[in-house]
Order: sequence, then C-alpha cells, then structure tokens
Amino acid sequence: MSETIWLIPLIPLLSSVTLMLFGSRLKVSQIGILGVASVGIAALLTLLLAVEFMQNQQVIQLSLWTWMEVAGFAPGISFYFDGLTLVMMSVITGVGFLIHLFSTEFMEKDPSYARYFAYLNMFVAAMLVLVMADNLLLLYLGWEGVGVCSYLLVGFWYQHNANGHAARKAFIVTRIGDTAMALGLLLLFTQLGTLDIQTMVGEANRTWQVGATIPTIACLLLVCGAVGKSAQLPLHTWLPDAMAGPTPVSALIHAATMVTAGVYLIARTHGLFLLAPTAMTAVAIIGITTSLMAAFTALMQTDIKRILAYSTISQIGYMFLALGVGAWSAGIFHLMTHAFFKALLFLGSGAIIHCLHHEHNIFKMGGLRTRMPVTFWSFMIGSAALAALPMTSGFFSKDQILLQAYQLPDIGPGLWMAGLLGALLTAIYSFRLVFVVFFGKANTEPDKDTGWRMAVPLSVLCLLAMIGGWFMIPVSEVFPASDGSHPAHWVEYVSISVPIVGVLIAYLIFYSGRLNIDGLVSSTLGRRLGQFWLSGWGIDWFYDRLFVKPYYGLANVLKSEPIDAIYGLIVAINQTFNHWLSVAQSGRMRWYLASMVAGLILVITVAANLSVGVL
Amino acid sequence: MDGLNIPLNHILLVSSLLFSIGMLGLMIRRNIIFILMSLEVMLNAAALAFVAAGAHWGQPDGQIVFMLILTVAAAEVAVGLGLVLQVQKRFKTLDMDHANRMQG
Amino acid sequence: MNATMFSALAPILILSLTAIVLMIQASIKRDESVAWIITAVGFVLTLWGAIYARDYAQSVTILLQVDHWSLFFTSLIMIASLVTLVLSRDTFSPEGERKEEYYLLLVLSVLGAVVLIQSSHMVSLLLGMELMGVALYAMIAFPERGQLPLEGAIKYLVLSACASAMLLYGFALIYAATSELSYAGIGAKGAQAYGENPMLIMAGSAMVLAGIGFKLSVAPFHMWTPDVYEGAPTPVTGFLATVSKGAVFVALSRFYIDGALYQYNSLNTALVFLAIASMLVGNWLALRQENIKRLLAYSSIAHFGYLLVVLIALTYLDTGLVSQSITFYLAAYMVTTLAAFTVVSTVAGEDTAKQDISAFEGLFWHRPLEASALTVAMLSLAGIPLTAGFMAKFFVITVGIQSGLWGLLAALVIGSAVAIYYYLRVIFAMSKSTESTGESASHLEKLLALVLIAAILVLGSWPQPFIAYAGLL
Amino acid sequence: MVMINLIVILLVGGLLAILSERISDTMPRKVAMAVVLVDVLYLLICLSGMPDIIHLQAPVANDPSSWLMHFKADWIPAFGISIELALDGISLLMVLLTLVLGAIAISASWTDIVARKGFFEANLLWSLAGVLGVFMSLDLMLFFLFWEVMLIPMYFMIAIWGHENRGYAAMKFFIFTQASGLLMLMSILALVAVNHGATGVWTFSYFDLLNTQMAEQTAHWIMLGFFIAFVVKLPGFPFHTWLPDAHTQAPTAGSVILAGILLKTGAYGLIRFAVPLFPEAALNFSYPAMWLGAAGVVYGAVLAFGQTDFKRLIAYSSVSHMGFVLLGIYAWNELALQGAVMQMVAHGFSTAALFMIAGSLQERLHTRDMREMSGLWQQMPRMGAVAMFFIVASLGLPGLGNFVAEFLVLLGLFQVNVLITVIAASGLITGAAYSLLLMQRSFHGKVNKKWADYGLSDFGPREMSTMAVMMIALILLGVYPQPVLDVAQPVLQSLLDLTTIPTLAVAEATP
Repeated sequence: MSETIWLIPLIPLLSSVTLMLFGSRLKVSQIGILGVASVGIAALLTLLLAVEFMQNQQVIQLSLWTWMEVAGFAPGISFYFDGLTLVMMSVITGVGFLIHLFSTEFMEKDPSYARYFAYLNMFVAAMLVLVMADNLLLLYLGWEGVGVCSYLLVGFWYQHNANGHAARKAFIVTRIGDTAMALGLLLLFTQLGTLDIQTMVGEANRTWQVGATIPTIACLLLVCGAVGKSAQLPLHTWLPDAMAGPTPVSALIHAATMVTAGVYLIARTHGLFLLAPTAMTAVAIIGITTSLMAAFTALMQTDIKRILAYSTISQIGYMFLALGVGAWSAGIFHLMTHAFFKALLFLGSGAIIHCLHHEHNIFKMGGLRTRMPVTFWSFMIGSAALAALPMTSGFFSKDQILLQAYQLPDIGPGLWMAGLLGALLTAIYSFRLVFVVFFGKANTEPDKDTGWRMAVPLSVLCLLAMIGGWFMIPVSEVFPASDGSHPAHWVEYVSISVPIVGVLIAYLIFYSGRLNIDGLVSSTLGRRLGQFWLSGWGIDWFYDRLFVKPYYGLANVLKSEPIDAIYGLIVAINQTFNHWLSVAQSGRMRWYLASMVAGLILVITVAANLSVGVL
Repeated sequence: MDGLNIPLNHILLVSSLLFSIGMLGLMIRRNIIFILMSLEVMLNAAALAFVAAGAHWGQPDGQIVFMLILTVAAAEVAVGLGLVLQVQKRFKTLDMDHANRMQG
Repeated sequence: MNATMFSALAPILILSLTAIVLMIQASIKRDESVAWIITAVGFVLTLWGAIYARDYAQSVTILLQVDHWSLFFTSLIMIASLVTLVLSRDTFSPEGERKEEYYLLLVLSVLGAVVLIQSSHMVSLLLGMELMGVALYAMIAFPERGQLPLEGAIKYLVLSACASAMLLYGFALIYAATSELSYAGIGAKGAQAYGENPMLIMAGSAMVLAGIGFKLSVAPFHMWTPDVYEGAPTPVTGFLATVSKGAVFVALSRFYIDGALYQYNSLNTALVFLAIASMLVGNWLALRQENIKRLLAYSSIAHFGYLLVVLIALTYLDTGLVSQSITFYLAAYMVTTLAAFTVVSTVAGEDTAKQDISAFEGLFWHRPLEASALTVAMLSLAGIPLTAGFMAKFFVITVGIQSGLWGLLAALVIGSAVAIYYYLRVIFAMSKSTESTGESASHLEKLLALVLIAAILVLGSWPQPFIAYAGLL
Repeated sequence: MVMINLIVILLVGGLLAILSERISDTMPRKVAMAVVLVDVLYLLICLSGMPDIIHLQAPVANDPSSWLMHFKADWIPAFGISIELALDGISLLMVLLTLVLGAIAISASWTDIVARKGFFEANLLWSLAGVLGVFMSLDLMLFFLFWEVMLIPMYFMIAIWGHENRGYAAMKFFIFTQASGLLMLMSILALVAVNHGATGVWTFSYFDLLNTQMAEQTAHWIMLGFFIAFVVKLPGFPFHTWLPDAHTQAPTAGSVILAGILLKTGAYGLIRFAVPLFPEAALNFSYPAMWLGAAGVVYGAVLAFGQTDFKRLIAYSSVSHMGFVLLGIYAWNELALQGAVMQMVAHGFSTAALFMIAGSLQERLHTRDMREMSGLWQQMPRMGAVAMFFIVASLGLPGLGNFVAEFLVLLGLFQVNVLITVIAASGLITGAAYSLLLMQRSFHGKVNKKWADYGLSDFGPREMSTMAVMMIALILLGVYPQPVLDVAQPVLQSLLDLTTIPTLAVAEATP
C-alpha cells in the first residue's frame, strides 16, 4: 500500500484529464460516474491507508523522481505521509467524495457538466499533492494548483462578468500571499540549503536558536502565504466574492479543504514556528482579530452563502488562534470538524438555492422546515456544530482551542475572552440563519425537495458533524505534546455556556421576537455600525481606493509608452535637421555659391590655424 | 639686371584681391554672362599668382601653367556660352535665379 | 621618353585614338550605332590596355605616374564607362539624331578621368579634371528638350569652374610656397616651406581641398549634387557619380599621400570637419527625399564623408591599409552605385515622375530582377553584411578604430543609422503590391543588372581574393 | 560540416519553396515543413551518431576541441576572419528550439498566409537559417553577419505580410536592431583591434579573443556595445519599444519566430559573448543590468495590463518575461543561469502558442481588439481551453516550464540581491493580473452577439496537434526539466569557471 500512495492523487488527475479531452463525447451519466468514482477510489485507498497506519504508526516517505537538480537545489516529486497527512487526505477524499456525489444532482442541468467535474477532480488531485508533498516546492505546486482550480471553478459560469471578476480577485489576492510565501521559500533554501520539510526543520533547529531574526522573517513570509490562502486578515476579501461559484464548489474548496491549506502549512512547518515565537503570536492575533471581524460581518449579511463565507473566515480564524497558541492538534482537529459541518451547511444551502431556483437572500426564504426536512435537519445539526453546542463535533474542537488559549501566559486570557465573544457571535448569526430560513412564514415555494444524490451526502455529513468530535486524530506523533494541565473549572463552564446564551439571544430576536432590537438597529449609531459590518468593515472599499484604482490608473498612464516618446524625440530631431537642410537646397545657384565660399573660408580658417605645428 | 622687382607677397595680395572680386561677382550677379565674366576674373587671378610665383622662383613653370589656364578658361567659356544660348532659348531669360526648377 | 613609356600610356593612347576614330567616322558618315560600337570597342581595348600596361608600370615624365594602383582604377573606370555606354544606348532614343557627339564626349570625359587618376603633377591634374569636366557639362546638357538638364548643366559648369578656380589658386599659393608643382616635390619641400611661410601653404592646400571637395560633393560644397544628379540624363548621372567622383578621389588621395599633406595637423582638422559634415548632412538630406536620383545624390555625399575618414587616418597609419581601404571602398561604391543607376535608368529613365520612389511600388512583383538589383544595391549602400558596402564600411571602421578617430566613428554610426531609414523606404516601396505596368528592360540591361548583383554579393561575401589583390597594388 | 549543412538545407529549402509555388498553391508550405523536419532529423541522426551525446562532456569554454562539434575554415584570412562554427549544450538547445518552433511557425502560416506563399515560406526558412547561424557561429564576424542577415527576411515578413501598420513596424524593428548592430560591430572591431595591438595577429575567433587583456575603461566601453546590441534584441527595458509594434504587426508565423526565437538570440549573445569576453567589466556592470531586468519585468507587466490589443498584450508580457532572463544572466550563478536558459526555452513555447492563438483569432474575427471579443469560449471551447493552458503557463503555474525557469532565476537572484528579487517577484502578481485579464476579455465574459452568427470554427486537428506539441513540451519542462538542465549545466559551469563568480564580488558590493 505504501508504495502505491502516489495512485491517490493520480487517479483523480487522470479522470480530470480524460474529462477535459473527451468530455464533449461522453454521456452525462458517464461523466458523473467517472468524476465521482475517481474520487471514490481515492477515498477508498485513503481508507485502506488509514487502516494500515492505525496498525503500524509508520511514516511513509516515497520519492518518485527528482524534479530538478541545480547546484544543490534538488527538490523531488516525493511524498511524505504521517498522521497529519492522513487527516488531511481523509478530509479531502472523504468530504470530496460526498460533495462530488452531491454535485452530480446539483449540476445535472448544466451544459458544461464535464468541464465542471474535470476542474473538481483536478482540484482534488492538486489538494492531495499539497498535503502529501514532502518538500515545500512540491507543496507550492499543489498550493498554486488548487489556486488555479479555485479560479476556474469560481469563474465557472464565465458568461457573467461578475463571476469572472470574483475569480480573478480570488486568484490575485491569494497570489499576493503566494508570492510572499515563494520569497519565504527562497530565504529558507538560501539559509538552510534544502526545501525538504523534515530535513529543513532539523537543519533549522541546529542552526538557529529560538527567537532569531531569520526564522522569524521566514515564518512571517510563510504566514503571508497561509493568510492569503486561508482568507485571513488582511487578505480575506476574496472569499466572500468567491461564493459566485457553484455551491458545491464553495463547500469543497472554500469551506472544507483549500481555505484550510494555510492552517495545514503552518501546522506542517510548526518546527520552524517554534523557533519564532513572534511569528506565532502574530498568527494568534491575526486569527482572533479575523474571527471577530468576520463574525460581526456575518451578523449583518443577508445572502445565505456570504453568511457562511464569513463564518468560514471566522472559524479559520479560530484555527489560526489555535496554531498561534501552540494548540497544534486542536487546530487540526477543528479543521477537520469544521470541514464536516461547514461542508454540511454549504451543501444544505446549496440544496435550498437549488430548490428555490437560485434565491440567495435569506429574508426571501422562510418556513422551509416542513417543506425541506432533510435540509432543515442538516442545517440544525450543522449550525449546532458551528455554534459549538455541547456534544457536537464543533464543541470539542473549539473548546480545546479556547482552553489552550487561556493557558497561554499573559495574553492568554485576553485571547480567551475574545474567543468567547467570537463564539457568542457565532451562535447568534448561525441560529439567526436557521430561524430566518426555516421558521416563520414561507416567502418562496420550493419547486422540489432534494433527490437522493443530495440527501445521502447531507445525511452522512450530519452524522459526521454529530460524532466527528469523538474521533481521535492520529497526530500525537506529529506535534509536541501539550502539557495536560487543565485550567480552573469555571473557565470550562463559561466556555460551554456562552454558545447556549448566543442561541438563546438568536431565538429571542429572530424567532419569538420577544427581544426587539429594531430601535437599536434604527438608531444612527446602529445603522452606521450595521452598514460598516455589512460592507465587511469597508476593507474592500479601502483596497479598491488604495491598490486597484491606482494600478489601473498607472496602467492607463503608461499605456501610451512614455519610453517610446524618447525615440519619437530622436526622430523629430532628425526630421528638423532634414527640414532645415532641405530648405537650404533652394535651387538658387548664387545661394549654392555662397555656401561654397563660406565653406572655403571655414576650411582656410581651420587649416591656417597656425598654432598647430608640423607633426 | 635689376628691373623693378616687386615682392611676391604684394602680387599675391593683388591676385587674391582679384580672386575675391571675382568670387563676389559670382555671388551678387544674377546675369549668367556676368557670372561667366567673374569666373574669368577668378581664373586670371590664379594665373597671375602663378606667373608671379614663377618669376619669384625664376622658373618657367609659372608661365606655362598660365597658358594652360588660358586654354582651360577658353574651353570653359566656350561651353558656357553654348549653354547660355540654350538658356536664352529655353528659359527666355539669362537671370540665373529663375533657373531653380529643382530644389529640396 | 622611350618605348616602354608608350606601353605604359596604353590606356590613354587607346582612348585618344578612339576619340579620333569617332571624329573621323562622324565626318564620313553619321551613324549612331557604328559610333556606339566604336566606343565600345575602344573601351574594351582600353580595359585590355590597362591590364597590358601593368608590366610597364613607371612614372612617365614628371606628369603621369602609371603604377598598378592607378591602372587598377583605370580598369575600374573603364568598366563603369562600359556600363554607362550600355545604359546610354536607348536613353537618348527620343533625341534620335546627332548622338555620335555624345559618345565622343563620353570618350573624352573618360580620357580626362584616366589622366586624372594617373596624374602626379598639378598640371596633369588640372588637364585631366578640366577635360573630364568640360565634356561632362556637354553630356549633362545633351538632351535637347526640357529645362532640367540645361539647368543642371549650367549650375554644374559655373560652380565647378568656380571650384577649379579655387583649386588653381590653391596650387598657385602652394607653388609660391614650395616652388614645386609635382606632388612628390611638394611632399619633399612641404615641411620646410611650412616652417618658412605656413600661411601660404596652408591656405593653398585648404583651397585645393575646397576645389576637390566640390567635385566629390563634400559638405559644405555639396549643394550642386542633387540638382545635377536630377537634371542630368540618368546614365550621365551614373557616370558622374562613379567615374568622375572616383577619379577625383583617387587624384585627391594621391595628392594627399605623395604631397604628404597628412602631416599638417590643422589641415587634418579641416578634413575632419568636412567628413563629419558630409556624413550628417548627406544622410539628413536624404531622409525624406522622394526623388530617387536626388536620394542617391545625398547618399553619395554621405559616402564620401565616410571615405574621408580613411584619408584622415593617414596621419596615424601607414599607407598600406589605407590605400587598400580606399581601393576596396571605391570599388564597392562604384559597383553598387552603378547597379542602382542601372535599375533607375531602366525603370525610371528620364521621366521625372517615374523617378519618384512611389513609382517603384510593386516592382518586386512585376520586375523581380530589377527590384532585387535595387534591393541589393540599397542594402549595400546601407552597409548590410554579405554586400560589398558592408566590407567597405568594415574597412573604414577598422581604419578609424586603429587610429582612434572616435568622433568620426560616432558620426559614422549616427549617419548610418539614419541612412537605414531611407534606404529601406525604397525597398519597402518596391515590396508593396500594385498592379503590373507591363514594361520590361532589354536583355543587355537585364544581364548587366545580374552581373552587378553578382559583383556586389561576391565582393561582400567572399572578399578575400580582392583584398589580397588590393593589398598588392 | 554538419552545422554548415543544417544552414544550407534551410537556405536551399527556401529556394525550393519559391519554385514549388509553380507546382501548386499549397505546395510551398508543405515543402517548407518537409525541409524543417529534414533538418531536425538530420541533426538528431548526427547527434545520435556521437559517442558522448548522452552525457555531454563538460566543454572547456576556451578549448573548441572539447565542444560537441567544431568546424573551422578560412574565410577572410587577411583579417583572420574564418567560418568557425561550434556546438555546445546551450547552442544545441537553442538550435533544437529554433527548428521545432520553426516547424510550428510554418504550421501557423498554413492558412494565415494567402498571397505569395512561396516567398513567405522562403523568408521564414531563411530567417531560421540566420538564427541557426547566430546560435552556432563562434567567429565574431560570422556571428555579426548572421545577426544582421537574419533580420532581412524577418523585415520582409513584417513589411509584406504584416497587418495594417506594417510599414512603420517593420521600419522600427529594422532600425532598432541595425543601429544597435552597428554598435556591436564597433565593439567587435575595437576588441579585435585591441587584441591585434596586443598580439599582432588579426583574429575574430571567439576562442582567441577570450580573456583578451585590456584596460578597464576600454573593456567597459566595448562591453557596453555588445550589451546594448543584445539588450535591444532581448528586448530589455528601455530598448523594448520596437517589440510591441513588430510583434503586433507581424503575421502570426512572424510573431512566433520573433517571440519564440529571435528574442533568444539576444539572451544567447549575453551568455555567450557579452559576459565571458569581458568578465570584470560585465560583472561590474551587473547591477545596472539587473535593475534594467527588474524594471523590464515590472514595466512590461504593467503595460501588458493596460493593453486592449490581444497581440500587443502578449508582446508586453514577453518584455516582462525576458526581464527574468536578463536578471538570471547577470545574477551569474548556476541557479540563475539555468533559470535563464530554462526561461528562454519555456517562454519560447508559451509565447509562440499565445501568438498562434492570437493569430487564429484574428484570422476568424479580423480584429485583435479585446473589447470586440468576449465570451468566445461559447463558440470555441477548444481554443479557449488551450488559451487557458498557455495563460496559466505564462503566469508561472508550477508544473509547467515557465515556473521552473522563474523560480530558478529568483532563487539564484536571491543569493545576489534580495531587494531586486522582491521587485522581480512582484512580477508574479502583476503577471497573474494581466494574464487573467486577457482570458477574461477574450474567452470569458458575456457572449458577444456580434460573433453569434459568425460561424466561428473551433481549432481543427492541425491547430490542435501543433498546440499539443507545445503543451506536452511545457508540461515535460515543468515536471521533469532535468534533461534540459543537464545539457546546459556543463556549459554554464565552464562559463562560470571562466569568469569570477559574481556572488562573491556582489557580496562585497552589497552593504
């Protein structure tokens, strides 16, 4: 099994290529089967791998060939497989499989069905390469690969310029982070002479002591990459727009897998980060700020998918917080559970949108509880997990994060409280969503309920979202064990109770209406604040003024090629000379004579310049 | 025998004066006939210089070149006058400033 | 004056004989084609004579210096004259009658050129130049109708007479300073005379430069060039551009070398001015010229500017490389110019409208041979590799670098860069697509064009034999 | 002799192409294609016949006997000019690239050229011959000759078969390259003169002129002459302005050759001549050069972003990409140099393909204005997909050749100067911006009614197969570039040995 590990990314890739080349000739059913089966097989293989790994906690290193070898720079096309990889792979293939299955129904009517699955399969392949890579350059390959697939899928419905714009934004904003990350790679190689993660970390620990400058810089550069991919401040702006893509795509790429790549990167290179406490603190602070910012924004959104997008940003913020405080396994754990319940929520919303003929505004929905029971329950469970209500998967992971954050010296409690606030808000907006969409009176009639290919994935994910918290992720070998000390009990109680309070508030406001906030909202401050939050804290607007418009301006200014003007000048000069001289050619003989005489005089004066002696 | 011997420089001065006069004539006169005459003057200035120089060095070469110059001048003028007739025929004028069909 | 001298003088004698025969023939029976044949035979014989005379190379009296160098140029000139002859054949067909004189004039002019080339003495220089010039006036003015030829002729006459006057006066001054009329003598006594009375000799040689510079149409004595080129019948223009200018330049370089004029710094400076002026002025004037004959006139100004660089380099180098460069450059320039004028005269003829560059549009597709000939000629003038013009420029630059004349080289680079533009304009015009005009040249002219292309390309791509040969001269 | 034959085959082939037009209208392109393929085959056969081709033994840069092939015959002994051709790893790569792209260009001209097919194919073949000469000749005069002569057929291709503004473009192209060529001629002759002064012999042979001793100032000026000539061709900022016009106006095949091959001659010249001939001078000059490179990267990207003309945008992207080459060369360490070579190859393919797409678009729509075209994917999905592939290639997607090249360049550059690296790396972002904009404006976006009933035909088998060649090439270069690197490695190593390693010199220079 360990030798055939390379099959796992290869199979989806092959199917993707096949779909690209022959997609136009295949029947819809064939396309669906090919697309789903490829990922299914990958999932099965992963399962086998997992079983094997559970028996012998054995790390697999498999090198296919040397990618390139130049002056000691020799990254390989080679894979590294350990518990962390396993977790990621299971999420990617497992959730990926469910989402593919879901898509077969969701996208059925789409004319370019084949293209969709081609892209989706390729994404899975790239994502697998990303998590399986044993060196940063190969990881970067996967990293960029998923970026391109995300671009393609966000802009899948290319006829609408808005989608194209969203796709480009997604790619370019992340590219900014990627470039910083690339620089980080350059720095790391120049300093350590390798990009192979394990040896690199070992080398780093030999050469650098904790808190040195270079590792800090390197880690910060890597963080830039992570921030870009995982849509954290300040590079988060692309994710909400990325919702322009088909909903399953949002579920797979922009909730479950790709956006968590940043988390994976940091976790994978935690050996370096341990050398750079500053960088870790930065990660924690970025995480918590992002999660609060996003949570507030989510409160005000009316587009169901945007709400989920912001909540994703916010949840990844929690993961960053975890990484920042050194709660590695907790972070990864939350990554997994989040993959479950967020995928669930997205698919649910996808089902709603599908059945409500592409209605996105939650206030145009309502009362769907009875009409779409499957969706309703999945949403209930998903929201519960998201809000981290006790016994749901989200509860376990988020609880761990908060507790470990609390234990951090000095800033710990601060982070903890901020985290609690975030949790509260999470509970509020997620149940706001539930109450508004599924209770109250119906505004739009669904034309149908979900078919089995939608229902099954939803149900499975429901299950995972419920019990996911009981899983034991096999990363103990990967990360340094955190000291088992537990904070005071009241801390736990508070952490547990906060979400419940949030749900209650949501209930009072959005269901029973017992608690009336219209006054609050309509007050000038309230409106201002509301607007501010709705616009995502005006960050988009700010960037537009600060970067986008100036760049367009610059391009327009330079469009006329100022450099060419210089050469134009040279030409002009020559033409003037030509003009004057041509005028001199008047055709008048006496004028010619005059010039001759002038020439004669000149020559004589120069020649008879007696100061110069014989040589 | 000491006839009047004028220093070479003086004669050269005179000849250069002649030369310049001829050149000036070339530049200011518009009538082709006068232009040809000014040419004669210039050539003769040169001839004079040659004679003087020859005398100064006591060589016959000066005079020989002088005769050559006379013939040359004659040839030039002969052709020149031939052309003048044509000019008169085709341009209906001897004013050289009107002969500027070609320019630029 | 022994027999071998006569053998040495073979070219001159044969030419004179040809002239006499022509006159007799004309007096017996006027027949244009017979005259043409006689001239042709005469030229061919002269060509043979030039080769024959190589074995008797010597200085004939003090006046003429018959050596391999001059004989080589003699033969070069004869070739050019033959080309002119071929082109002249049907150029004057409208004139029809009284064409024999033209051939007579041609022969006389060539005779003058040969004398000029072989001259080693002011007198022979004067005679040669005047003989050539006077005959040329008549040739330029030969067409009986139209004002342009006449205008060109009269301008050329007056201006060049003025130039000769300058030349003569310059000689007079030099004579006055050195008591010498032969180049060698001047060379021998020059330095000492300079010591006694620098003013005289400098002014003298300056005037000589001016006089000769006019014939070479070096700026600022260049203004006559375009008008005369345009006005003269195209074959005559070709003759003027190649034979006349070539002969004069040879004479100049002989005078410069034997007369050891290069030893005078200030004179050199003057020459530098002239050279730079010619390179820039010539190219700038040609930049937007529409009439191809005028364009060629301007380009010739620039080319003699380049050539002057070689003369200037004399101050720093030994004559070997310099004379070699002169030989190569003149040969290349003559061949190229002849090719250009061949095409111009076959395509455009005497019709001023047809001499417009726009009239050459589409030539590639209607008359490929002529078009390629003109293209090659233009590329050669522009100095693109594989053409004779490039090797010529190669020589000039090498010489220039060897003697560190950076200023001149800079001017050369600028000039050549500008030049590319107008040479390309011609090529571009020809490559446009237009409907055919259905004319075509005579076989003789086609053959001529072919030969000339071959010559340019061979000189450019396989110059070794010629360089070696030129080295021996 | 082999090398001579390679060139002669092409030259003769050109004549055949012209003559074959007499037979039938479609004959020339077939003949041309056949000729190029024969050339490739001939080369491969000769190579396979050679013992050490598998592991090219490291050539000592200044010892011709150690090269793969070496041919020398007198040409103009009077000046020590000889017909000296030699082949080493880099030349080999470039020659192969030239021939392959030549075939691709012919395929591009298949339906694009309607008038005077014979003469067109002839010009194409002749320019290929010239380029081969440039890549193989080791006698400076011969090199200069090919350098200049290869432009003439190119000039005709633009001037005769170009688009609306061809006259201007052709003229600009020719004057820029010729004027800079004159500077190079000056430098060559100056170098030879210096050598002649020192040793008393006339020689233009690269091997004799290597490590000619000369004063620092002299070396500097002579080097500048070479540098400018090569950078104009590269094209490097600020000498690039001829390129957008030439590329835009040239017929598709012409653009392919220009972008794919001709630009590479400049880079090749820098690697082969400009630096090795004057190590100190060149390396003291490395900073200005690298800044020019970085400027080119950024400037090209920004201008590409501003364009509305499809081909013009690609042209500017070339400026940006070749900036990386300049950076790679003047960083002058193995990583960067390998990157530069890699970029030469990869960029050759990606840009050629994009120009072909542009060409086929113009052939179908009769416009290059991207404001006119939108949503073309609808009608031409295959072309769209292909375009997408090459666009992601040109924005440097890992797994494709361009990424390997750019990453190696950056990696090498980073060890020399961090700041310049950062600036150059920003090219990755701006590159993404304009590339995706290109895709958006042409193939994505709202379907333009104008083309709805225009009967646009998608890529046919010929076009697809041509594209497939380039795609496969790029993928191979992307995932397994080792063969290329191995071929180039010994040469670069020997060049590095020949010169002092700048990283040290620079390390001192950098505060």
